[in-house]
Amino acid sequence: MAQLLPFSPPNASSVADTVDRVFAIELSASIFVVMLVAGLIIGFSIKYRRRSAEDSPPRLGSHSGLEAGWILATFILFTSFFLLGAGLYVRLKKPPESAEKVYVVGKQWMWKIQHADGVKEINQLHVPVGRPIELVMTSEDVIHDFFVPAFRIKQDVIPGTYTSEWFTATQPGVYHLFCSQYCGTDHATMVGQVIVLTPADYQAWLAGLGTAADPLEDGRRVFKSYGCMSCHGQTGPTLAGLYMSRVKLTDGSTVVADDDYLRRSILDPNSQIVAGYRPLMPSFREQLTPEQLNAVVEYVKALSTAKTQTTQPSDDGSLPHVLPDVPPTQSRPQASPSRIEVEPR
Amino acid sequence: MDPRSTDNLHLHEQFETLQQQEYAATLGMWAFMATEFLLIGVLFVAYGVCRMRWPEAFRRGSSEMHYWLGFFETAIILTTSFLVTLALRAAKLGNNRQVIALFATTVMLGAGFLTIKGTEWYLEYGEGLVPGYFTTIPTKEAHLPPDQQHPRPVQERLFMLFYYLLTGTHAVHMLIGMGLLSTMMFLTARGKFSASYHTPIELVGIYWHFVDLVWIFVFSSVYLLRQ
Amino acid sequence: MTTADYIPDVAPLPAAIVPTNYLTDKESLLSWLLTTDHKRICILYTFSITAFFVFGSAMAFMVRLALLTPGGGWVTAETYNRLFTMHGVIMVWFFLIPSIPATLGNFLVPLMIGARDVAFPKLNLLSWYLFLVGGVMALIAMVSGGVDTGWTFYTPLSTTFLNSAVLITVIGIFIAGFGTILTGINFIVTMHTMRCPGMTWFRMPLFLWAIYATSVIQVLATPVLAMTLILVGVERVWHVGIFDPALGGDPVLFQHFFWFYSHPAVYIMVLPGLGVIPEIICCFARKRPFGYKAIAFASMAIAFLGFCVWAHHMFVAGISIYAGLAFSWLSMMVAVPSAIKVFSYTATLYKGSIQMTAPMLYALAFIGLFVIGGLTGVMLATLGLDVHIHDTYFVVAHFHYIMVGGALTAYLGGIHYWWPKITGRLYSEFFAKLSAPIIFIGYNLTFFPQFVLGYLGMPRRYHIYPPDFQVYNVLSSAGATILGIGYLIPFCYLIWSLKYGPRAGDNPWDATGLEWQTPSPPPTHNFKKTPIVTEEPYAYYNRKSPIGPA
Amino acid sequence: MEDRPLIPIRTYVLVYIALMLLLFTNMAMAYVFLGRHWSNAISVGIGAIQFLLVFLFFMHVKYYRYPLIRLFACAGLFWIALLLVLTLSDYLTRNNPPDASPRGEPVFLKH
Repeated sequence: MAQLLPFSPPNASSVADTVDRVFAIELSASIFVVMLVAGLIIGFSIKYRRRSAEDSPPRLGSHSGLEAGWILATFILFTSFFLLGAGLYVRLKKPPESAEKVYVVGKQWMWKIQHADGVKEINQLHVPVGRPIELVMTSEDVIHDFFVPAFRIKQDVIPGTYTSEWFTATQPGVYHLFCSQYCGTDHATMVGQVIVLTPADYQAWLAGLGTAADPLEDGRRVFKSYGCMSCHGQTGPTLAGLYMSRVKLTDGSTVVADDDYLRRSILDPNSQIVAGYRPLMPSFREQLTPEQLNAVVEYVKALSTAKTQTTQPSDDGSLPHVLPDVPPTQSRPQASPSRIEVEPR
Repeated sequence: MDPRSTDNLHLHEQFETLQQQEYAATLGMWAFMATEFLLIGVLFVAYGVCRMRWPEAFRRGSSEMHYWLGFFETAIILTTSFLVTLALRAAKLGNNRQVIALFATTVMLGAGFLTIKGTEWYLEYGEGLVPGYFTTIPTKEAHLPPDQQHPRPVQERLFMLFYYLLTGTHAVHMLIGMGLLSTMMFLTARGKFSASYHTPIELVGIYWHFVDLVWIFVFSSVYLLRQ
Repeated sequence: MTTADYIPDVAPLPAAIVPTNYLTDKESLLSWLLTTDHKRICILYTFSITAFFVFGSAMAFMVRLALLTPGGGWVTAETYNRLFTMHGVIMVWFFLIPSIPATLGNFLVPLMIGARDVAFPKLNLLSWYLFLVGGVMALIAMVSGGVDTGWTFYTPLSTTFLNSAVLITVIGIFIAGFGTILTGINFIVTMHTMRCPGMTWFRMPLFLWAIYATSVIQVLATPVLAMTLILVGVERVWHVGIFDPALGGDPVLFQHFFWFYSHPAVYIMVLPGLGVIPEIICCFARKRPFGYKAIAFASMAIAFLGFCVWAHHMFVAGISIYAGLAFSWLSMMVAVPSAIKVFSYTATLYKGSIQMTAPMLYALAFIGLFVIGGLTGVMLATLGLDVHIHDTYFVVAHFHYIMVGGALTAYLGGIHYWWPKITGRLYSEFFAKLSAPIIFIGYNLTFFPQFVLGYLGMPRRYHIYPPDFQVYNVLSSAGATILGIGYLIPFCYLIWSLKYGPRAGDNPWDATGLEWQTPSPPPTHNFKKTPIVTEEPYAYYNRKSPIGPA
Repeated sequence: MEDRPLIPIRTYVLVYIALMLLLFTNMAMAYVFLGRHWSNAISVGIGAIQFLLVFLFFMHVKYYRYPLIRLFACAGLFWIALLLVLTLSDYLTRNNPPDASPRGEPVFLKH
């Protein structure tokens, strides 16, 4: 029977059971209340049906004890529902530190997915079982919504800003991926699959992708075509060891050079100028598409974690092709040691 | 004695006494004012949120305003508000000639306000500040070759959009206010109002003060946030 | 069920000397189109919203037909999107919002407080014309290419990525919005200034409390929608960017402003329904309402709290965690007054003398369906759950339980209950009792499977869907056909009763309330002499319980 | 016309002078550099004081005999405040990564 008429999607993520438990608690409380009210109505209607024209019902008005009782009861019931949901929501919104980043770009009626190690997919997402995955998502046109019922996760994908959601797949299988925010004519065709594989299958799938494309190939091409090294090689702030270091800005504040800092300096450099440099860098907002931006950010991160003794960047502005020590599936470069002396607090 | 027969012809048939009708009219006007406050209030909330998101770009936008012209406009509109209040007091005392005179000066000052506003908009059009279709290249760079021109960033155009929305809505409401004042002048001249019945004048006074209130916030939050 | 033929208290007068009433006073077309009589404006509104209801339900039926098959071959994607958008726009702004306030409210507010007419009769007529102009513009938009943005007009889709007739619809809703504002202002001022001697606030019927709360929401929420839609119009015409991220704006800001109006708007739709139900239950249970003050203050609490909860529509739209927590708790709090109302209505039945007439059937069905709608709303307000079931068919089922199960059922109950007073005729009880269960069964068969669909994860606004959802969709479409037939039956016997229904006396249900103390249909000036109120409302204890048209 | 009494001209003139003085100070503030947040607060504050003066005295909200009219007058303002506060409760506490297009100063609750 369950197969013929399923009542809930498969439980395939770490939070799915908690969501189902919260739903079961609220559903049972609701069924109880509905039965109570319906029973009372039907019971009273039968017991107190009008028997003769002489019925004269008593002058009952109100009973403040009963009223206060059910006001308090509903207040407590609903506040406990709130507490049930709140913990789960905060857990859903805070990705674990060790989550592996996957860049998702929603475009009118398709999903473009790019793994941290450069693997690109359209409308499909291959993930290994048991490893937390954080989806960093943006949209190129309208608001979409990355919804995987089996993982019980959903997050709007808003153009112009990055939203993120995370999951840990627990059950290998193929699950639906929907766009659940109306996005135009073919909103219904913007569906896909999330394929959860055991680690062995995942490696086989990765290997089976043909030559493991150099993950930084896109980033290097964009980096070279815009001649970033012409400044960052000599006069501009150096990129070596930049990622996750503390950078002192002209207005005296110090920020950690994380992904957001890199993205913001590429798109609006004047908003955060490194101390001691003039605001020369043009904004690349109109030139870069979100994928190119992600690729460049990955390349700059790879640049800054390359061994310090790399040779001087060749004159054509790109690092030598040899970057052996960046294995494709390295999940997240370790924070390089802080580059500048710690400020007196 | 049925109270209706003794009251003068101004009492509408669904009310019992003139006092009840006047109280209902004032309540109705203030309820309508609540909707007007909310209508313009949404623009101010949107402006505030966008200013909080782009403080730097909006500061640059504000600093390009002609705030001296704004100063004259505010002075004019505060004066008109004062004159209308005096006119309401005159109406309560029943000397209609004073009401007509004060309303006439108010309408003229209002016209003055709109001419200054027109010159402001024209100057801004010249400086290439109008967002949307018109050029967003500052005039001093208009003659440069395209690659040396750098058009105003998107956020400043957003500021100018809010500037035009706020001042445009205010100008429309001012025109409506001036229309209402003129009709009231016309009706007072026809002797329709007296010391005991002048509710429409009260309501028009409330509307004009609302137009004044909107401008006070437009001036102090759009023109003067220059640092 | 033996239907004792009804013996009216007073023998029907021969047609010749029937006193003139508001229907027969002046019969020229112009007298109807330029009327300032609140009763005639109610009739005008009833005809226009019934027309829009027919339009809206036709579209709903086409949507259900399209969803019979996963492939959705019956209509193309463009047509499907236009169908559900116009279904939403017409049903929300041109049927549900004016349904009870503008029809029953217009007719009953002056009658129930013993006044001759509303405070501003000319504005009342203007509000109908604004409503009509707005409605015609929506129809023009539908004819000239239709709108496919969804009734929520989310940006940047509605501003930059669609070239359908959004601008005309937006201006139409803007104009119709002012019609709602005028109705709201009218009722608030009428209830404050024109109550007859003795009619204190706590002697007013609970229907008036609900209409007052609805009017407060209408007056304070609609302007925000008006300006937001104007901003969408400005963005479409001049390509400037308050809500367009490419031009520096924030699409989530639009959602904040839109839902600041739209959540109170759903209370505009259901609160009048919550006001009709105590009238019907107290009349047919011959008892005073349980906790009159609790119900009255619950209406006001819903009106105020309704303004603080809007972001539960945006939990997954990228708002901050803290805002999510705050709005989730506030949404729980707005459910408490609704629960108070439901329990008070159920407790009113205790020790009453209940007579199962058609309005009573609708009222009791309302309570049951409103409880289901309310509790599923609480599930949606629970943060953890909303992440999974937001924007799925669970939401569609929830708000249809509140709007069709709640507002529409109460509207039908109210129409049946006050039909003798409005038209002076009695509808046929047999057909009424026949159609109520059909509507109830068809309704539940349509929308209950959608809850399961929602939890399974079928998103809203999909014209094609994976095959494993088909079973529930077919069930829902089957229910829709039964519901469609169910709604046709009252349409027929009510029209039929206009000509052939037995004449109703002044008070066929022997109910309390000033509206039953005038002849039905009432004369143009409602009361020959302004009534004086001495007893408390719903004083059924000193009245007999007539058999009436059981 | 009993819903509000007649007010002497003296009050109106005093309020008018106060309004003009506030206008001059507001303009003067434009030339005094106090740092962005202070100068913004002052100029909007002066605007608010002018708003209250006109609202309470010129519109006679202070003098109406019926409290209901005062309630209606303040309802609109209260509702704007409700919209502003609850919308800002979202914007001020948002700490998801700044969007792809720059967001200017970081939001004050930076984790």
